Amino acid sequence: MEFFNQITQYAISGLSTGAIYALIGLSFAIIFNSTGIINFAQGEFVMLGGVLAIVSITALHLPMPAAVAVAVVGTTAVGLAFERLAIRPLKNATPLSLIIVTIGASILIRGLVMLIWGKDTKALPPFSGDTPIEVAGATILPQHLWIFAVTLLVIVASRLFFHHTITGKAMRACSFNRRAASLVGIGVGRMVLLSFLISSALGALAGVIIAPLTMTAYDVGVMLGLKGFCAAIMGGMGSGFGTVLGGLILGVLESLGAGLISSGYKDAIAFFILLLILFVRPQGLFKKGETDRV
Amino acid sequence: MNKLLTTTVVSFALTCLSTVALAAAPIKIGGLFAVTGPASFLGEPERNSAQMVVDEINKAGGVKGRLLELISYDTGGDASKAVQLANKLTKNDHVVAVVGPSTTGDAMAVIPIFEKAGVPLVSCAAGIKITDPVKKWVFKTAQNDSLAVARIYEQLKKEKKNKIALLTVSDAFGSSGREQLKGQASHYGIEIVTDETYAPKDTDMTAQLTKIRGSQAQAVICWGTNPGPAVVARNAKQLGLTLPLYMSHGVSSKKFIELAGDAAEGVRLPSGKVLVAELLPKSDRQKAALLAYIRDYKNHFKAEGDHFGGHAWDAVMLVKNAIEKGGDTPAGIRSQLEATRGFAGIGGVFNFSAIDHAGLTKDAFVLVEVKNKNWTLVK
Amino acid sequence: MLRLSGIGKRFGGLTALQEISFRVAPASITGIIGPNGAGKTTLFNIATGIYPPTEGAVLLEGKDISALPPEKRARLGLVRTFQNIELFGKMTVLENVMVGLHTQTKSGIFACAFRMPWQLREERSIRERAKRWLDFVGIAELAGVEAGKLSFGKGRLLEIARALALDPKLLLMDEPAAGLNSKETQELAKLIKSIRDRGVTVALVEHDMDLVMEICDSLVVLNLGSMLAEGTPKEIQDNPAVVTAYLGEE
Amino acid sequence: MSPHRKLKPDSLNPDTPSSPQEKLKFLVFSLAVLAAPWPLAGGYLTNVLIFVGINSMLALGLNLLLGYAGQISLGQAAFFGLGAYGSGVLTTRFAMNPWLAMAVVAVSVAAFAFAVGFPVLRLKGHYLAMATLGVGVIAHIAFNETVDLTGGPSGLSGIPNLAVGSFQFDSDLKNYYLVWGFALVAVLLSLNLVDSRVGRALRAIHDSEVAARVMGVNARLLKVQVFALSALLSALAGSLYCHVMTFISPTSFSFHVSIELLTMVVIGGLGSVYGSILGALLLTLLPEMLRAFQDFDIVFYGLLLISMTIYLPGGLVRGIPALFRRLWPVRRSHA
Repeated sequence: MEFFNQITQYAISGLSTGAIYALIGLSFAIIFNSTGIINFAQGEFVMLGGVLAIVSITALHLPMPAAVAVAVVGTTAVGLAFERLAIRPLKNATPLSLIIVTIGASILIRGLVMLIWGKDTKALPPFSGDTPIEVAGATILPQHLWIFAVTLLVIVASRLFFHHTITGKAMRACSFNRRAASLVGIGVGRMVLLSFLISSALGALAGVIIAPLTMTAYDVGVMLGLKGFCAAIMGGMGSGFGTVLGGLILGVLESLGAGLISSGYKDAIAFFILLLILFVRPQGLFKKGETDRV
Repeated sequence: MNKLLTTTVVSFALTCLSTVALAAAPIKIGGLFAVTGPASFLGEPERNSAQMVVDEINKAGGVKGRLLELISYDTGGDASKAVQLANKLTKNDHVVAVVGPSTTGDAMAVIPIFEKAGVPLVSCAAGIKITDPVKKWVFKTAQNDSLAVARIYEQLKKEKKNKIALLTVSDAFGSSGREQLKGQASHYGIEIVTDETYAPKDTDMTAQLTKIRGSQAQAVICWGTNPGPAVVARNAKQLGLTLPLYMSHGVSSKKFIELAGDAAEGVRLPSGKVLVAELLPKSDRQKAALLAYIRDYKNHFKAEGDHFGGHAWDAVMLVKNAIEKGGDTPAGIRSQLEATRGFAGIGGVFNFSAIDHAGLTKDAFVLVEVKNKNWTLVK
Repeated sequence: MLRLSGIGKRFGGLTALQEISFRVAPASITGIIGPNGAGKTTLFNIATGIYPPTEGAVLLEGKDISALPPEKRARLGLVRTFQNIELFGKMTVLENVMVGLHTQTKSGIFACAFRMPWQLREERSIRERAKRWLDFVGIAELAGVEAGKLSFGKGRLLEIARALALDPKLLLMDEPAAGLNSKETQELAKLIKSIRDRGVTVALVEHDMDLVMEICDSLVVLNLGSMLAEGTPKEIQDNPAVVTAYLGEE
Repeated sequence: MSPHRKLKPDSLNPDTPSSPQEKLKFLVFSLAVLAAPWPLAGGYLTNVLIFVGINSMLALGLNLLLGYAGQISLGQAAFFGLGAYGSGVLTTRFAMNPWLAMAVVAVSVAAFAFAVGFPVLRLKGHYLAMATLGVGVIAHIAFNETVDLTGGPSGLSGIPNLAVGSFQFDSDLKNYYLVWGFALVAVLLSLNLVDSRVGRALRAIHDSEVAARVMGVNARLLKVQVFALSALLSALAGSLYCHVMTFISPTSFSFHVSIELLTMVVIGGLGSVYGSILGALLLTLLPEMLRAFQDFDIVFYGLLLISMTIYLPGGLVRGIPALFRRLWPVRRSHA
């Protein structure tokens, strides 16, 4: 019984961490899909969301909902500025130079946050208390429910947006074929801007809702971004369910690895399995194969 | 070619000038601190404290009428950078002694440089390897991890708890603690029933704690630095883990209580005395220094001084005392450092000798417990 | 020379090719024609091993090469050009042709890095031969230009020179006249014939019917992924099914 | 050798495998390297330049893979670390001769990369990035966790200096010539390689893998070979690093290092041997130059990365000449 309880706890812990990865993965995939950019600054958006929320509460004494709003709006503004000042000026950019620019931006954002708000780790109070909830012999915190709920909401919302609105469809068109999209009159530049807007807002949201659990500091973005990237890759860089599954799988693998095999090697185990998956399915878990056209 | 010649002439001229000017010049001390990077929680208070104490000394008229100058660099916790900067301090800045570095990794990397250059290094990092075996030019002010471990184990033995679980962070701080925890266990008749680790940037340790919950452990010892231990405390609360939770001196600052919130209640840890300076008896030899340090730090930085900063405070004071007694040459400072006896600093009462360059005993640590969001002494 | 036997290809649920079987006779020029979407390029991609057929086999000189990757087929003498010209744009024209001589040289990483004497000899020899091929197609004076800067017509010639450098037995050309003006097309016709006269078998996909009728020894007609007809240009011209297919398209 | 220059037919010298210009360039470069410590008079900059040399070898290895063959790797630090730990462990724990250890390690790391390369390099684009990143993360964790062998996060100390007979490489100046000796050989061999049958095939794969394969280039094998070669260079750099530092710890081989190497290559100039050196030089010296800004250095670093990518899209090696041309336009005779 105890062993069974342990396994459920591992699974539930894994799922809740995985949901965080999934959310970040989604924000990765949105930019990738409409621009082909792997945004290495994505983790920084997450960090910025958390830090801004905390600062709003501790320094500006705002109530929680207002703090969340400030965090999301502030981060989105940074995301838009980033697109305008760093991405747009790159003419004929190669995927590599885009990567370097986003690396530069991530260093810059991290540095600025460090200078303005210091290096200390900060904690955000949980949204609805921290009385543990028991689920099938395992315990989670109310904040985990928030994470699950927001992840679910984001999936539904992005599904609706990308499949049932003109703008969303236009963004998808850009991801399939940018030239064709621009030929039929879609403003590709505007779509890129929009994708940065959505993605940074989403990243900030993720940052805010995880901050009560994981706490935050200027340097947490790298690791979170990395895990989100993995989730997105696993899901085949789609902006939907695949990425979420990818994130959940990663989280559960880590948790089970830590609990059952070795906590020291848990990331290595997770990555090893991800590698095996990639070797068997080079296109990610949830994407159909494509063939080169010549 | 022409340019080369100019460079040579200019640098030669500069060298001459600086030699001439030396007589009136301040005494240069080097500082190597990990002000940025993952160890900034050490490096920042250390650099601040070092700068503060140098300023205070200068305000009070300097050392034997000469001012001190602190030339401090940020290693970022990166060993290669630390090596470059150690070279810069010894070869370009010609400092007479160096305080720092902050981390054991940086310290181990730069030790050969100071040994070769013949410049005393007073390390602020805790690793036992730094001064064991004794190296001619290397001293340290941070308490050995082994002393902190001994403090915890003594308490556990007193409470007859002999089965424990370890949860250590997989960085230099955690692995050094883990080594000590495992090494000393048998000496206290303690058995380690689970030995778990977590990565420095991990955000959830429920898996490890679940495993510990399922084991025979009677107490948990977590060895890490913020924010990991705060997450551990919160996760333990989430899981309803009722075992006594011990932490390391790596989190002995108010920050931990702030981060862990309610979950910090009841957590125990060994700490330098700076945390509980007010609570110490008047007879304590360190009390005066501790209160002065806390007061100065608050004045300078509007923040609470912690015992990491204390390591740098001790280091600078030790060097200053050595200069007062032995002059401003590296060799003179070294021999006076080695001769230091009974120096009551922040980290403890230092007694260096030819066979001991760490100079502290386990009295340097007190065991504290969090009660009502504040530190109390465990008797 | 080349035999395709019962080739079929499906992409997901879409059938691109089915039951394609024909032979290309040695030292001939075979034209493969058909309306857009007939599956001509797909057939070339299967013949050269860029993707595997769903069914059927590709035989070169009687040997089944269906399972071989493109590079192995190239070594056996099966080479192609591309519809949209796939040059190595950042390399010089001469270097492009020298890549074509890759299979005829052996130096490995170490021989190249250490500039072994035999590697230098090899290098000199292929440089000479590459220049001769440029000469053959008539762009020798562009040897040092970056290939990406060539005009479309010159690029086409370079691609042919590069393919010829492999010393192929069979050269597949995917729409060689596309994008060329009439004068260039005339020169191309001459060039293709001279290639055939050197003993190289040629198969080409082409839309320019004048060119096809002028140079091809035999023709294969595809429509909607199936074989429609096969025969000499004369026979094809008179074939009513072919006429309907083409007219139907318009 | 730089394939990116705007070329008039006459400027490439297609007639000689190694044009006299290239030889002269290498000679000047070597002399500059040999003479560099002299004006520095043994100051700490000599020490910094040692690390420039090590980084140059690493960047060069990555550039062969990324700039020439067009295959991204976010896990180069793994091979660097394997080289360093291989040499460190063999010489401290098993008292092996350092030179022998270096050779053994270089060959084993290359063999390891060769084996790993087959499945990994089948992947493309961001999947390849992810897989190589995974290799890097796993290696980094292994360095941390195999405490008995590597000393774990506290590091491995007491690694001997290299020596030839009784001549110890125990000073900055000696190490400078040691490291740059290796680096120069690596540069020369790389220059040879990229202008050869193999180099052309690599560049061909970069431009169009399909066309290269149709030309008979065994792209899959060649990619794995160059992956192994870049691992070999990284491992050698790692061995040198551990003997120069005499102390190593896992932080020197983390994900950040892989990213920094990528930055060096792109900022220096993709597909250019000298570009790798320039990138290594700039990004190793940059923190030194930015030290004056204290805590602001990280902000400037980020800003520089962004603006250099925007304004010097071809990297330093192409950007600097272009800048000169723009500042001092020379009347050029157009053919």
